[in-house]
Amino acid sequence: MPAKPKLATVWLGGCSGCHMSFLDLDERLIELAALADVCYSPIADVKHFPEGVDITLVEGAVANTDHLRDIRTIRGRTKILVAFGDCAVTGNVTALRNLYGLDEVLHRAYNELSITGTTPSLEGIVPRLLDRVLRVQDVVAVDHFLPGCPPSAEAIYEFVATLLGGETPSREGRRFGA
Amino acid sequence: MTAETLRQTRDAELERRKGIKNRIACCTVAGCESAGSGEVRAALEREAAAQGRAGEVEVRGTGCMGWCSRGPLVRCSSNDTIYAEVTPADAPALVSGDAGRFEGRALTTEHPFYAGQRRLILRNSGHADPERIADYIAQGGYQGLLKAVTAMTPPDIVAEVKRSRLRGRGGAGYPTGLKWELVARHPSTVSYVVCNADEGDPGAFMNRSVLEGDPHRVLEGMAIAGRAAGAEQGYIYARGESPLAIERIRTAIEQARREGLLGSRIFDSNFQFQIDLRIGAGAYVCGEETALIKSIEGKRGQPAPRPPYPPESGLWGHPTLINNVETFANIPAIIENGGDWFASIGTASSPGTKVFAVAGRVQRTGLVEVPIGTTLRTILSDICGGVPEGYEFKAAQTGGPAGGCIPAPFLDLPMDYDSLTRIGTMMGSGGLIVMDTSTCMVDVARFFMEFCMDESCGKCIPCRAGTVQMHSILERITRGEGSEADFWMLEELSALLREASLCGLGMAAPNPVLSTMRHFRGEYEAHVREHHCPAGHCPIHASEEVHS
Amino acid sequence: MSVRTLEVDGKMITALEGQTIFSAAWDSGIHIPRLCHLGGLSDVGACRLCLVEIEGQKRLQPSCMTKVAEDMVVRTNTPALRAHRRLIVELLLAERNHVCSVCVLNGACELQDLAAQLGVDHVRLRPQYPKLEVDLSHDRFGLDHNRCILCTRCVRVCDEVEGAHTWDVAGRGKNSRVITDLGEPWGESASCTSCGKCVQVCPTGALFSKGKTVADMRKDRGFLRYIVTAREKKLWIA
Amino acid sequence: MSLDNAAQMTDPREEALERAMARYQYSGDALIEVLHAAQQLYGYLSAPLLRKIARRLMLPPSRVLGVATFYHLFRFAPAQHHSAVVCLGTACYAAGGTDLMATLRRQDGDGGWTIEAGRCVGSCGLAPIVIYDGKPMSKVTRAQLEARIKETHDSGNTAPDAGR
Repeated sequence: MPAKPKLATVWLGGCSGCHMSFLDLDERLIELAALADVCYSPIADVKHFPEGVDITLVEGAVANTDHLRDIRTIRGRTKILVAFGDCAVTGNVTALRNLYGLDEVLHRAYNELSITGTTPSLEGIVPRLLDRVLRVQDVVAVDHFLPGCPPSAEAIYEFVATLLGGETPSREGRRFGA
Repeated sequence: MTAETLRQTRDAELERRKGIKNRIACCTVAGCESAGSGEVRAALEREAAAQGRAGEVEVRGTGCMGWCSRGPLVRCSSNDTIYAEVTPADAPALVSGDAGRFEGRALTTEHPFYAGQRRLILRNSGHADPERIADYIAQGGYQGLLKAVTAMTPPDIVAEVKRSRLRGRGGAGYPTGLKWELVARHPSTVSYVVCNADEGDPGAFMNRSVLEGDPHRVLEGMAIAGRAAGAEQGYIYARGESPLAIERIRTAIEQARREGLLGSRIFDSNFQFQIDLRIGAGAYVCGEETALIKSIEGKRGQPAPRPPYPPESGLWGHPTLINNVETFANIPAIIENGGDWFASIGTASSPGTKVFAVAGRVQRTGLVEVPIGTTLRTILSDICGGVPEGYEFKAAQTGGPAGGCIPAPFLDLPMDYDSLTRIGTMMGSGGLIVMDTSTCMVDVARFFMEFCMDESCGKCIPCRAGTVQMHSILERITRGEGSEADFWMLEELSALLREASLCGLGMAAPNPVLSTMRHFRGEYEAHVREHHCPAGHCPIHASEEVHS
Repeated sequence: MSVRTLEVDGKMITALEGQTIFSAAWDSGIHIPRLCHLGGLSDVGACRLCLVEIEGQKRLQPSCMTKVAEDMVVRTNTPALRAHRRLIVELLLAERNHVCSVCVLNGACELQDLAAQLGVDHVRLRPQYPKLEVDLSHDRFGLDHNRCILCTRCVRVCDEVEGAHTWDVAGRGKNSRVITDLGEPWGESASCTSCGKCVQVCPTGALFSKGKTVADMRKDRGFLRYIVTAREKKLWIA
Repeated sequence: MSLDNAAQMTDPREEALERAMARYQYSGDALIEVLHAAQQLYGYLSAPLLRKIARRLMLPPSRVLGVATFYHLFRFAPAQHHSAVVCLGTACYAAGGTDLMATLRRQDGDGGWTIEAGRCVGSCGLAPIVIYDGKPMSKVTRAQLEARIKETHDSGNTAPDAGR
């Protein structure tokens, strides 16, 4: 019996809602586990993104320098890369700051609305935010798109099962937002 | 006015001129005005008085004499010579007839710039004062209208225009006679004649020069159209950016009304025709006929889907005959000399002459009128003196933002509607801009796309949002940040704009991109693959890893 | 009234003389996509989504403004038309800030529906991220320019049905914006009757009722047919 | 007495605008002509002016603003002391118009300038062209333009007569 395909999920600049929806698969997670080997995920305790991954679901937009580095590594180690959820596909809420620019948003958050009144400098401690939030497709090639905020558990199951079956998921009927 | 008074006016003016030894005509059109022709004219007038020759020397304004880059131009009738780069200091010599000081600045009709041209539209330039109706009449003006009103029926006029095979000079080249016939045959009792003088292509000033230099020719053409189409009201829609042209049209309309050449009972007939001026306010899209109609009606100049076409439903829903300035300017001579005469000039499928506004990297720039079908090489090398020393020809751009470029291998292409369309550009209204090897063709495409983006009316999505996207892709490429995917995205957007836009502006907006991609694909690839601008124009910096 | 027979997507259908291709096709169950057209309002042919191929015609024609003719052969759903429609939807999504997840009309938006129906699962074009205003000055309604697609349904319903002509479009090209009166805040508009028709006909979440939260709003256009039919047939005149 | 004086002190421009509207029989079709007239009289189209035109021509205010903002020649704020229009038609663009534009923008440190890009002014043979305070400058070089700007600054930055 050939080895099961390797499935990974990653979480970049997003709210983790797509992963919550993924967990909503409930007992179907067991069915999925029968079809694929979940080799890397924020919900599994794995430190490094492995080589030779068949399918990776990427939640979230590319918002900081760590995301930028990680998505390139992930792309290099993945056969089929899926932009998973609206933040990965469109930028969504994560990219709302592109309307104002990074400085304006930080100033509003830390100088106007916080009690400290200053923007903290955490150089070297947390990754630097990019000037503009990018969609995954702006940085690396994306093979499939699964929009939704979040995509429903049903949509995720059908999409992943189709990919695992070696088929191309249909594009019609996918929906941004609800 | 009657046939008799028209003749009398003409004879009186010719008689008056007999006493004048030298008629000095100063170009008073935009190009020479910028170069100071106003001061020259004033100096000439002063000098004529000072030398006591006011009776024998007459100083007048006149229309564009063509070689705008050497303006101000002044023509002396005594020796049929045009003097270039005239300054007020030249006035005494011009008035006294001392040609000695004009070494290298005296141009006769034998000069290659003039010898190679055939001037029908511009024939009065240098000869008539655009502000005097008597000058126009003395040159044979309003004879076409006289004939159309007194000796022809409306169907005769339409037949004559059809026989001439004149094609609309606004760009697309639709047969003028067919358009006239549609309006003339329409059963509606109310119809309109509209002159599209909203020439807005950057680098095009043919129509404006005609209006500034010979406005009565256009009025006469319109009145003949009114007679043919059964219309009693005409409108000239002029660009608000051309104050001089507006002034000249106003004056000409006023004069024609006073002389009874506009108004009721023209030439003692039942034909009546009025012309009113409408002034645009800075919207290129108003050159599109349905948008122009909206603008005359006092609305946002947004195009409407065609059909219905204006000959069926135009101004206030009535049949409307719309032609551009140069088309109307061709009409008087066609009526006077016959359609067959006109059809014998130019090529079989595109008869007549075309005025080109030549600009850019050639020795002589300005207005050039040649028979249609003259090769680009003849215009650029023989008439315009070729590309200056030290520069190398790369391409000529025609048709403005709706057109494309003609690269060196096509220099022997005849300049007619169909040949230009075949190689992916168009005649347009006559802008002809010469580019040398230091011009980047990707940047040229970006420049025209920016123009279309700024001028898009915003009504239909493909044009409003598509020009923005195409412009941003082209900008990325000129910054050296383009990708291979940008090529097919440009092509896909081009197809959408061409096929799905509501009006001609959106449909034609991709043309400069498609044309430069067709003839200069290598330049695009160099920007994208090698981050290098072969013309050395685009400031491409060492590419960063992420461009956000 | 006489009847015309024509072929649409290989199917013979009948239509009344004077009917548009769009309406005849819908009557026969062929649903051509659209955003600017709305039954009961005049047509402008601006969104270009309802373009169709007509045999013998070089150019694509807006089906909402093209009348049926005898023996006309129309194709409404060719691969080329589908490609154009997808790209038009992508252009709209990239033009302004349509963030479906935080929209009152999430789940009932015509633009969102259309993207799903046409298979637009992502936008290949760069989002423009224009900085646009949200006008909350009106007591009962809000205007979010981020979600406006400039279909001008609000302009037309206000002019043609309500008769107030509060709305119009100002600026041009990419700078076009819907405005009320002289561009003052909606709440200060002297001509607005607060009838709310504009809100109901708006295809997206650009015009909305205040107090609605994300995915909370649903629009009802039933009133249009009711008013327009009554007017046409003079039903309410004694 | 003061009341009578106030009545006599009506703005002559109002009368002129009224005449312009009367010339077109207060027809809504003449909106663009009336806007031209109003701008010529007042220099720009203020909100009260637009409201008045709307009322007199019996047009909805939104329609009047919609038309006025569609066309680039209409202004909605007073013009600055000095104006420069850099032609960016094809010939002028190719001859370095953008560079002249950048030069002007750099010099406009203190504001006080209306700097605009113009479409073709029809003098392509003399490219590049700058209309400086209403007067055309032809075959302009950056150095010439800088000298001209310096001249303007040195002369005390007063409002010029030309172009008004």
